[in-house]
Amino acid sequence: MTTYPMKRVTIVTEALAREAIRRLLAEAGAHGYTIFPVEGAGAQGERPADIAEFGNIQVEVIARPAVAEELLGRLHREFFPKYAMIAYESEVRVLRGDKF
Amino acid sequence: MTTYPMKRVTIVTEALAREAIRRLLAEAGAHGYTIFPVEGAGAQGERPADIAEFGNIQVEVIARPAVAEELLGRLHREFFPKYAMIAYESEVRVLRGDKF
Amino acid sequence: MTTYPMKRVTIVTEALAREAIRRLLAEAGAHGYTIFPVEGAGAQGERPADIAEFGNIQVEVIARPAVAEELLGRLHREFFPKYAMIAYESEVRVLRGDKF
Amino acid sequence: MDLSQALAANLLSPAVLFFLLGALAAVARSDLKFPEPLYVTLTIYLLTAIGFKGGVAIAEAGLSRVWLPTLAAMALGAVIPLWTYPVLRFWGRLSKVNAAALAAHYGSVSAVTFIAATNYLKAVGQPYESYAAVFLAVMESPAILVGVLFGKLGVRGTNAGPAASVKTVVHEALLGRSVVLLVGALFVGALTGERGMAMVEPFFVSPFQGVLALFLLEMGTVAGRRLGDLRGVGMFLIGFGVLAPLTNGLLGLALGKMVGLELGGATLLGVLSASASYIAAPAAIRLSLPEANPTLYLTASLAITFPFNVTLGIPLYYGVARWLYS
Amino acid sequence: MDLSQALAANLLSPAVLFFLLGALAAVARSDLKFPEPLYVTLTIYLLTAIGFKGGVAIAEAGLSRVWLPTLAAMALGAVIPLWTYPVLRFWGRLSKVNAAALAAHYGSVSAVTFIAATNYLKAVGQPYESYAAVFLAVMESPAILVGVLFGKLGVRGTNAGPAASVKTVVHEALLGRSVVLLVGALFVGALTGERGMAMVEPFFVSPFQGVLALFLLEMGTVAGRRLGDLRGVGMFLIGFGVLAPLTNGLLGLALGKMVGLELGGATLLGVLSASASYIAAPAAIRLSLPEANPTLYLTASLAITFPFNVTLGIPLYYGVARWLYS
Amino acid sequence: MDLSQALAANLLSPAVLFFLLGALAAVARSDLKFPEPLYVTLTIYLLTAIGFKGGVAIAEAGLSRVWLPTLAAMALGAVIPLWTYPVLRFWGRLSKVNAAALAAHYGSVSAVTFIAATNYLKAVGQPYESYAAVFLAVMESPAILVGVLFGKLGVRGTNAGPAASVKTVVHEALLGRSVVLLVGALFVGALTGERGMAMVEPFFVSPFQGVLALFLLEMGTVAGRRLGDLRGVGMFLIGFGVLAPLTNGLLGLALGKMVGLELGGATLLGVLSASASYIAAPAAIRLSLPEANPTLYLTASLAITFPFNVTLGIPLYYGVARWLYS
Ligand SMILES: Nc1ncnc2c1ncn2[C@@H]1O[C@H](COP(=O)(O)O)[C@@H](O)[C@H]1O
Ligand SMILES: Nc1ncnc2c1ncn2[C@@H]1O[C@H](COP(=O)(O)O)[C@@H](O)[C@H]1O
Ligand SMILES: Nc1ncnc2c1ncn2[C@@H]1O[C@H](COP(=O)(O)O)[C@@H](O)[C@H]1O
Ligand code: NA
Ligand code: NA
Ligand code: NA
Repeated sequence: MTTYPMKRVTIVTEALAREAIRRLLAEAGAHGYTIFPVEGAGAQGERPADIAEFGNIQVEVIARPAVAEELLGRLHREFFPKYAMIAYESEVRVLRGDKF
Repeated sequence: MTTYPMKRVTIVTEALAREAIRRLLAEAGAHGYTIFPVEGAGAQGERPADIAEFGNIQVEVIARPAVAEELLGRLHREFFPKYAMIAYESEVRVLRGDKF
Repeated sequence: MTTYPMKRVTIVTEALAREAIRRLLAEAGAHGYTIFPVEGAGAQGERPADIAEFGNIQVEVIARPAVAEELLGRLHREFFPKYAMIAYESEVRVLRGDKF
Repeated sequence: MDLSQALAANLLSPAVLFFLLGALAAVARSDLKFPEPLYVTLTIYLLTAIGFKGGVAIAEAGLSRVWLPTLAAMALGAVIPLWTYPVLRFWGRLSKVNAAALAAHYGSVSAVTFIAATNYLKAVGQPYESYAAVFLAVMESPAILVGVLFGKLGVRGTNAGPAASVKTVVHEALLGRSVVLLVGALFVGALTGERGMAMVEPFFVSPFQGVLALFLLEMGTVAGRRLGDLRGVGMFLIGFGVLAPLTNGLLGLALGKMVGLELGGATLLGVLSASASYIAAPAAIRLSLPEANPTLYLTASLAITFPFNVTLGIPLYYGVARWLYS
Repeated sequence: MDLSQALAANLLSPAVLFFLLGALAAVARSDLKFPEPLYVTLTIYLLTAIGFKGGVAIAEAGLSRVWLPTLAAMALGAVIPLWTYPVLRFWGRLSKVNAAALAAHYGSVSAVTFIAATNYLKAVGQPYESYAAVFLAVMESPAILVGVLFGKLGVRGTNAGPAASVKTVVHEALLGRSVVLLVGALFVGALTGERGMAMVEPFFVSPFQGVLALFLLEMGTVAGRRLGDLRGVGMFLIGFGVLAPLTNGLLGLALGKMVGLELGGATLLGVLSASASYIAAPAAIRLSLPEANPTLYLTASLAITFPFNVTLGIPLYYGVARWLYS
Repeated sequence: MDLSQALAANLLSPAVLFFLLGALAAVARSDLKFPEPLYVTLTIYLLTAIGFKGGVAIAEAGLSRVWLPTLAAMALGAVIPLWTYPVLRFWGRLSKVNAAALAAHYGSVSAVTFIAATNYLKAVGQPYESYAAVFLAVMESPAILVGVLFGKLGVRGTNAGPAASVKTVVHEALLGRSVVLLVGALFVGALTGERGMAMVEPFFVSPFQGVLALFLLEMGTVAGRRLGDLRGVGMFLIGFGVLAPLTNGLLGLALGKMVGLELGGATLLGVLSASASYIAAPAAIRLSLPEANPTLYLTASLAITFPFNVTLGIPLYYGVARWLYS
């Protein structure tokens, strides 16, 4: 199978940031996303997720490198100062490169 | 620790494809899988996941490169025309290489 | 954006191992973790996750290579003989390298 | 009670109003959304409750009164695809597999529509054969099997890919969650009878109508979110989504009268016949005919037929039944 | 009944004891935790039930008796931030955006506190205007809008980033889950009246107090887990978390008397005024003023004001109301 | 009522029939599966309800009547591992740590089995000391602690790895979810007494039997899915899974009579003694003795002893109790 290199951007953050993240994704030109309900712990303490609003989500976005770059940049500038959050990218190879 | 290179195949698709995917995995020779209930959006619209049957799942499979290749090929030929779906692979390093 | 190379350690195991894993993470010096409720199947059969206690969790940890090495080593020695479990690592690039 | 009163009695019931509330909330893009496990829980509750009550009713009525209408209901389910398929295929110009998928949905049934109808009959004081739940139980699967058969014939030759074997489909149609719950609870009810009912009545009977109201709130949001897809399916399907239930409703009423049901029971058979499945059938069809386009069958059954039946259809079928029995 | 009896009646009710149990379990680091969907389910149930009952009560009382106190309640919500903001800003030395966020929380309301108060009144045999649920429905949003306005003025200039547009905030404040459920159920109740109530009473009314007890168990664990944050917020905020509800409670009582409410209804308006939001407001504020520090407003409203009101506040406001009306 | 009638009364109750339905569905590989949060919700409900009722009963009976049988129950739990461990070790040829794990499971108790027994006694019209819930509360932990102790002695030397410290185990055994809910609800019930009961009865009491039926449906699927593991555990363990509850049941009945319980209460103590834990004990054992093989203890307690007790055991113990008290 021919596969195409693409970036996967992963964001773990508080559930209340959900809409803000979705707007960011739309603005940055991502064509889709997948959201996981998760629990977690980090610098800002445990987030036990028994109230959806106080829990965490993980958002995974497959995107072209330029979009990923844009996403990470805006996360860093606009979101990190305000939300409990981590973000990272990794390399993946997708089927149907034109989809992303 | 000695670790062994392996492929991780990730599939995001509609929950109703679950059994079809499981049969595919068995046929392709995967030794295991992990399934996440997720929400998402993509070319085929939002999938808000309030009815399990209309929601999404993410399936992650660690497999040898040949199995991953086979999986991706069959996904492309048999599943993509019919299901809302993305699939991609990435490199991981596992403990206990003979398990996969 | 400047990003920093880091390891992502992924552990899939039975939900009852949760506290043991959390203690291990603390001891190995991980600064955070994210937990997913998942279903799965592997060498030790299907885990259909209808009772939380009998289900699976996936734990993802972003950590410096030394911590990841330590984690994998201890998982191999102490956990694999006792728990249904897989573990693997992959390369990611994070924002804010000093956070991990 | 004339038709306008019958309509008002339905439209002003808590259950239907909650349904409309849910649809409105979805249209207004509110974030109101039930967690998925709650949806499943409500389904499990409604199916076991209705099945259990039906079983107790069978124990009372005796099999001798139940078997004939039950067979008729079953046959009805299997027969509906036989007329809907050609109509969809030639008037609607749908592909074979899409026509087959839709035919399966309209031959199968919607448990919630049935339950809403029992609720309605209770509200207007119309007695009915409460073993009618057995019709619900036997009508879900036959149409799915017939529809899948049609569809398989349609895609023969291109059957590369993940479509399920016939065995899997039969398994899914007969052992899917809803059939197991409904049929299983019927048996439990029939075996325990009145004595068992006394034990679980405060759980399975008293709060039933309130639970239904809550569930219809959720179903309203689900249907409301689908409304946007109406534009994509074309006028034919919108018309079909209203005319098919009307036709099937009349079929069901007539058959009900023929096999000796009372006014209430015939109404329920009419409602079942008119209703289209939007959970069991989609799951089975997605598994066995993945080539069919889900937007078509989900929009038709969930965004057109289901709201139509729950708001206007039920009192309508009841009105016709009263005329038929007068 | 003197004050100590009033207190005992509250502290020894199952609901409050379950709340304390939950808090204790959290402090003892038990793994007791409700699954998140259960939390949402209980919320949906409590909100629709209280809204529905309120709607039925409106249908009975007639709009002419309801509109004035409702307007008063709404105004009260909008006005509370006007005094809390400057106090927080200058005595508490909080930043503009944190002061605005807290002001929004204390002007908005806690549905659970309201429900606990109706429970209490029922337990001590005090009748109340049951359309009071409409006050709850209208008091949630105004303060949030006012608070966000204050906050936006405070962060103007630095508005780079993900803060939501005013339109989004208004949408969230008016179409958030809790408002939709409450207002929607009010309408359903008002439209169906007594006849509808008869159908759903065994679900929405009879088990209500038990469900509340279970829910407060969960809220106890949530509040208990927050107790650790008390150290981080400073003495000022701890004092504010007790004195603000006392002040607002008196305001509400006085206003209730002025607009002609009976003893029971005035108590409820006092309780609403005294209560602080910990779900709707945090969600809206996190969306529109993400610069505000959640530890401050969540700890104050959830770990101080909420437990205070549920245990001591409610009987206290009731005691004062009795004195006011004697 | 002779034994066959006693058996039929149990086997034809909705709860037991739903259990069998669930097991059948699992064996037939139906996709029937409750969402996990529903499982947790039902557990929370059943435990708080049974605890609360027990607490109210204590308030009525007075501590003076309760303390002796409670101590006896506690001692019984701690003592059962003392005979099961050597039997498993030497007749069953299990490793030290597996024998210890199983001993812990059989000394501890199954709340659902207890609840099913109270249900059964209610159905056959047999009164019982309803404070018996306190026995359930105190019997869960002691055996786990004793079993873990045995196990730790067994694996000493190889204690590299993630096994928990004694402190963690004690914490888990005493502050695990089920103990907190049960003991906590007992206290709430004891403090609020009849007055509190009046408030929450329609939630905690009336629908109880129906909820139990639904829960046993789920437990049936869980147990049914485990049936396949029976082949793996060997004949010895299958025999043990039936004979151990019979032996322990007799022990409990005899002890109950000795400490002055009535027929009903002694039956319940027998049932508790006969039951094996499949939630609390596995969780604690997995944490503290991860070397033990879960297939052994889960299959024995969940796929053998639990179904045996729920279907045949309960009426059997009751039959023996009647003979003992006649
Ligand atoms: N090192 C890490 N590995 C994996 N997830 C993390 C890590 N650090 C933080 N997280 C996740 O990101 C969320 C926010 O992190 P923080 O802002 O550090 O509290 C946490 O609740 C975790 O779910
Ligand atoms: N670019 C993307 N990044 C992450 N997930 C995606 C992306 N595109 C699609 N998905 C996921 O795949 C599902 C099906 O995609 P689609 O067929 O494009 O609708 C969506 O519902 C998402 O969960
Ligand atoms: N090849 C695999 N790919 C993805 N997940 C796996 C794989 N093998 C095992 N797992 C996960 O790890 C859990 C434990 O694996 P095992 O010990 O092999 O039963 C399974 O229940 C799965 O969730
Ligand atoms: Na039909
Ligand atoms: Na307030
Ligand atoms: Na026992």
